[in-house]
Amino acid sequence: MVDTKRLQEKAKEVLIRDDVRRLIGWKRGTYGFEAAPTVITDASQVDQLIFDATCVQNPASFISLEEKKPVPRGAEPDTRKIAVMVKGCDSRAIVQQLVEKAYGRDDVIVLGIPCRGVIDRRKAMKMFGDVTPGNVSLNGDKVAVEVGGEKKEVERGELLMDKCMRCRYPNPLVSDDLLGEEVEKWADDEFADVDEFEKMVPEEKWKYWEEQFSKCIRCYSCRNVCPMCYCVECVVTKMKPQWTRRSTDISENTAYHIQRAWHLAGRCIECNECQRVCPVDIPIMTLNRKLTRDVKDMFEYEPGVDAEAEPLLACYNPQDPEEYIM
Amino acid sequence: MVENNRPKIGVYICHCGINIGSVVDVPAVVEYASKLPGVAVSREYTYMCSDPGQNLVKDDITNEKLNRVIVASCSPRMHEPTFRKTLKEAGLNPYYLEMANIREQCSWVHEDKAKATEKAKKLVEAAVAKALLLEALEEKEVDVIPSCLIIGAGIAGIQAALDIADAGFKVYMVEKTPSVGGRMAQLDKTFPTLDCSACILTPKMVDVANHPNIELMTYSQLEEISGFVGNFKAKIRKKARYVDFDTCTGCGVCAENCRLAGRIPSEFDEKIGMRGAIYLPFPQAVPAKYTIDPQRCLQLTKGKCGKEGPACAAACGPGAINFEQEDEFVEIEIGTVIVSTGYDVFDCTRKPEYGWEENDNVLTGLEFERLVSASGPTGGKPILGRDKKGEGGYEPKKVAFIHCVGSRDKSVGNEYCSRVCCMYLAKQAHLIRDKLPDAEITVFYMDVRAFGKGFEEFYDRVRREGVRYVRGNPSEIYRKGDDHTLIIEVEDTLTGTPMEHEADLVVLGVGLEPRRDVREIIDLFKLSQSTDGFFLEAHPKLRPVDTASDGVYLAGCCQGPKDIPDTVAQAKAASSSALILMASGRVKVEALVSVVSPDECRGCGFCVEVCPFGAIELVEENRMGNIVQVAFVNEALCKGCGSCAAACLSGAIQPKSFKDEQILPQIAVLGVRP
Amino acid sequence: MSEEFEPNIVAFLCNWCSYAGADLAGTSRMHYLPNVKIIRVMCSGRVNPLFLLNALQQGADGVLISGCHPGDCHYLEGNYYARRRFMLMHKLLEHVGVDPGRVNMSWVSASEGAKFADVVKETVEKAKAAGPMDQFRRRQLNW
Amino acid sequence: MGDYKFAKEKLAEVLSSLKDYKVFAPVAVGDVFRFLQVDDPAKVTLEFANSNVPPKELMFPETETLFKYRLGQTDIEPEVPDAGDKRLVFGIRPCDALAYTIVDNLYNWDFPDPYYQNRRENTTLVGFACADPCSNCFCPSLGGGPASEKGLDAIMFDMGDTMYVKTLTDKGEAFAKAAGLESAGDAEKKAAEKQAEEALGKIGRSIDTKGIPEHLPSLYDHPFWEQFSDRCLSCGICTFLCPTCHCFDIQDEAEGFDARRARMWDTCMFSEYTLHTSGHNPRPTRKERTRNRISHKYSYFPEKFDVIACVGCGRCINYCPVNIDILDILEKSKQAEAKEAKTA
Repeated sequence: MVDTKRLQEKAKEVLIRDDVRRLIGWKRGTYGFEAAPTVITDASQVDQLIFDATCVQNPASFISLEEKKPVPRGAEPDTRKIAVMVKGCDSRAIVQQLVEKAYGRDDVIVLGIPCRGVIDRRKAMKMFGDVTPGNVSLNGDKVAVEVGGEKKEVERGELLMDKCMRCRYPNPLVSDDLLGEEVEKWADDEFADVDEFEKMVPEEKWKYWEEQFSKCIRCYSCRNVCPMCYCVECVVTKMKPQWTRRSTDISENTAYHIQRAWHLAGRCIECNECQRVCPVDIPIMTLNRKLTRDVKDMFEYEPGVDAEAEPLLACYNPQDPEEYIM
Repeated sequence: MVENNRPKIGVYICHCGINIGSVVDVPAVVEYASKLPGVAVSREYTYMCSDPGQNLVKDDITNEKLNRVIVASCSPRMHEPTFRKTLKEAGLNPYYLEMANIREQCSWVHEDKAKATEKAKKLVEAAVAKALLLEALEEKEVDVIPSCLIIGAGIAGIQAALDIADAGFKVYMVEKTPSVGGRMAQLDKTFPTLDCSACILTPKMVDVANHPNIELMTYSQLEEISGFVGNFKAKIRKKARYVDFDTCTGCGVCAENCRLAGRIPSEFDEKIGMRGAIYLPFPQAVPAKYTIDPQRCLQLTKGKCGKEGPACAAACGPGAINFEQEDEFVEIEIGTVIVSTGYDVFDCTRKPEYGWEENDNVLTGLEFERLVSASGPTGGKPILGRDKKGEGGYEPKKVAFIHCVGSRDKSVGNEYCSRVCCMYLAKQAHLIRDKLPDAEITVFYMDVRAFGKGFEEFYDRVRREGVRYVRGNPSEIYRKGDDHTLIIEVEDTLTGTPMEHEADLVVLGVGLEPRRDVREIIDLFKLSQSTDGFFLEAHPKLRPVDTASDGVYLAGCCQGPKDIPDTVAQAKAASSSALILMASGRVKVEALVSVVSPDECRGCGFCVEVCPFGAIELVEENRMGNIVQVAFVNEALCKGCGSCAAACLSGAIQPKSFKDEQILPQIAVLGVRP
Repeated sequence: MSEEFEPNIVAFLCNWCSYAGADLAGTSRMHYLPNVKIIRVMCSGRVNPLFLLNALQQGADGVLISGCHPGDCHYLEGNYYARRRFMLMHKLLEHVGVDPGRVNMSWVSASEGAKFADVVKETVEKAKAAGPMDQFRRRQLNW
Repeated sequence: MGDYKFAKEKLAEVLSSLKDYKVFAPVAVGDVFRFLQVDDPAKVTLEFANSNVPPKELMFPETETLFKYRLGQTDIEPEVPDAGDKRLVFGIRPCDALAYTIVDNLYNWDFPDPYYQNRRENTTLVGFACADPCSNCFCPSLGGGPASEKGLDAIMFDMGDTMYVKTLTDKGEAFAKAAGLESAGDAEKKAAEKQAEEALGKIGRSIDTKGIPEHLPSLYDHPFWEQFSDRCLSCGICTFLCPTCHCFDIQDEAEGFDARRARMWDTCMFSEYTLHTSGHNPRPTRKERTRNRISHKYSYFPEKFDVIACVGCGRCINYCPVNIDILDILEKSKQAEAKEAKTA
């Protein structure tokens, strides 16, 4: 795991540089099983930084969330770098953002963190109840959690995010500094969940999604947390033309979710944030993973692994599959 | 943006005589349209495209102050330009027109009148929905570079070149082979007039070479072409001849001395005649400059020719031969292009049952032309089976001609009729009769199509000359015994009697096919092909020499089988089309181009990657003091395909007249189930 | 339903090949079903796959994109992009339970009037088999 | 008023006996609870901490048609729904009932909003006291409590096998009659009071709201907001799931040429919320928006209506994906203010 001291020293080192504007990392949450992402601008704040299995959020999401404030006439825009701490999965977001020219490689300082998995709040609360744990640590296939003073050890799979149990990139794919020993990849992604889902006939699939989409309150958290969603104006909320209506019903909600998934085709880097943040537990990744799998099978393409790659839907291969085309 | 004045739409439903009216209940559609929002006028008329029809629109624009017009009639591909003009003449921006296709895509394809009418209503409603959001567009013009590139120097290319050059415009003529002339130069006589092909062609060949306005590039190939109508850029590869073009006098001593003289099958003679590694394709070749075949020349392939080095070089007085010569590249700018790349004859190996490959007395029509041509290997004498030295051989006694070889034949994938075989076989039968008065001549045919001027008369004459026409389509041709007698298995379909017909010369009436290398041109120009594989014209009736790419025209057999007069006529049509552009000197460029809304652009560059024309680039934009990258469209290069819009995630780039906000309302109308 | 269900199909045709092909079907008087309503776009590459979603949402029982054959795009590459996008949207819609028979694409050249008629036939048949599309149709009545 | 009870296993019966009411009760989809109109009483559950989506949507729907029209039409009649229906919300938590009383101020302020008012007046609220408050509940700090009766017509207590029902108004009585509840005795009453006390003791978090409304405005330009806003996603969770947030947007939606005007939930956390047509946005960044959310609840609203627009249900804390914790903000605001005071 990562030594907090080293992490904080590194952060200080970066923040005192005068070409760095801010640093995005994690700090202890006010309650429960999740840390809080934090944006700090001053070396004096580094002691709040942590990294452990509660650091589930993807800091790369916050790079583009920062508004470009209007620059007063005469003044120079602040072009200083942003430093960002990333786990393996998070780092794919950086790679893909580079592919899509969200910013230049020199605009960010990437502090990579080899990761052994992070906790799924929902699983944890089912297991331990509505509590705030003490120390949380990962050793081998076990996770040790302190709850109400006593230390409990559970199988990794019972507590970690599903994404971690099929993680192919525990080590950052891009980083200027690696804060810790690279860890060994322990899993692979066979997309068994997608295959399983596809066993259903259309009617069953729709029945499933109808129930899920009806819950949606269109808070757009899934969109806003997505590190790949940073359009100036999102088509979903656009008024001219109005692709999707703001009103909530099964039709608009479905349209919204399909649009969201579509816009991530060949772009989703599977950080799972969209699904994590959903206040009404819509299994959003089920859509993304379907596309991820098909993109891989049909076009041998994987987003967020090669900063030099062409965007999937902005290139083609004359031999692309076309089995459904008359 | 739509002007402040609220949309006032005029809807005009065309009966098109009975073409629409007999199926679609036009009054009902008019009634329906009149109730749609924004519709101020809703009328019907027998022929909207007629003057009175157009005047109807013009008057309403003036009197009713219409600011949108919808014509529901035939395909916009047919009359959109017509009605755009109408609007313009009435002082309304032509892009305030929207058409509903209720003929080709409604009345002509649906039988159920009620349903057709319902559909027509919906199509009109969709047009209204879109019209509400139409925008005025500006038509821009660009200068046309007053020069033309002609690809292929057969009779079509030659004729087009001469016409354009005579009109005083520059022509760049690119020919793949060492000489101009093409297929016509290979022919002996032409039907039905029996003029000597060479005699009428060679003067034109010479003119092309000498014309001050024509820059002739033989043994050359088009490598790249870019740009747009009026402003193309082309890159041409002048292949090395290994003979200095200016020094060579064309005397021919080199060829006589070539160690491989008479050892290499001559393409011009359809490989029944021979040439050397350094050669002139044929005596009248233009330019009369020798060329070394780099695939065969010993010096070029083996790096060594005999002990004392290349004999040709030694023999060449002026010392024109240069083995170090390399391909040259020429870049030119032209305003128009004429494609006249011609055809190939059917490849008989695809019909093995006719034994063309194994029997040297089974010839294709074109081989026969060389055989009987005075400039051919036998000096025009119909002698077969000569040895290498050209000694011996025999005159055929029984000659058979077979129609429709590789034409009208699904089994080889050619359903079409090649249009020339009937007549050239008749001509060839006549030539044999001429040269061998006692020969027994039989023609096996499916039908005889003698449709052209003087054709039927000629066909008649040939039959009267004692040429026997048997209606039947041979199933097999094979050699009997070891002499050169051939057996033709065929059924006389008129009498129903099967027969084994004997012959010692069989001529296959091979059809015309797209050139084997047609892909090269297609990839360069993005021309489309019709089902027969020949180039597709912009409209089968009304734009027979235009292509889908503005400023690029077709001439000759590359567009479909033709005889010489038709080819020449089409060449003249193509040249005048090109001349219209060059003479006017200006051309409208696409008004339907893409526009970027910089405030919505996130600068991801997807559109840049997608654009096939390199029309989009990322440029710096000052967004409230922050410098950001946004897409920018070069309107001269943009063709308005809209691929960028589908690639853009935020809808920041949109093709005019096909914007999301203009298409979605159409979907909204048409999507709702009636 | 008392009478037989007549599906409503929205088709997006590229101007140069498929729309011309549809016109040819007309000029050659090849009869096909009136269920298909055509929206003309300049290139199949213009068709934002979200148009398909939108059409289904509006209540179309089937959708069709048609463009030039691969390699013949009037704009060189548009149909290649269209193909990629379509293949993925097809999969995505299938995943939420939209009957795959509703979502169609075809290559129809300017000379393939007959093929266009066949494509229409097939598209309508598939949509018929799938039945009325009301999974996530916009329902005015609910207003 | 009266004391009643019913056996938990009879829940379905009780609900189905409420024939002349439109009944809304908590229904679970997976782990997500929401108040839905009861079509099948068997689906109703009382095994929930609180609903993910607050029952405010029963008075103030996510989307509501104001009127319909056809393009160009001029004579338009607004339609006011649910007029006259008798509605009953079964199992609403005290915090959410309290929230109604707060939002009422807004919808009756300059003129009564008929869409909202109709529903409020026709609705009977049968509350459900919390025996096990969540870790982020702080209702007592805002005048509520696990067994608060404010705004309720009746309140139920979970007594294991039976539910003890205490009616508080005539509406509540009417419900008890309609449901045919048997009357309860002192034993249940006492037990309930005991449970309420214990529940109160279990409340883990709190805030002293004293002085906050007056002091927040002084922090208008204070940088401390940024330590929260810098990680805000600008999503609608905290506000949509807030029982007192009541902002709406009004949009026209066209279907071909037919259209409707509808109002739908909106939130000051969206950047479009204050975006002007000109492109100017008076709340350009998440800082201003975060400040607005807190200030509106704890300063602007009380300034106008003399009550804080927060009931301490804890939803905004529970569901915020980036741990923006309103109690944390309020505490920090106090320190921030103190600092200001010193420097000043």
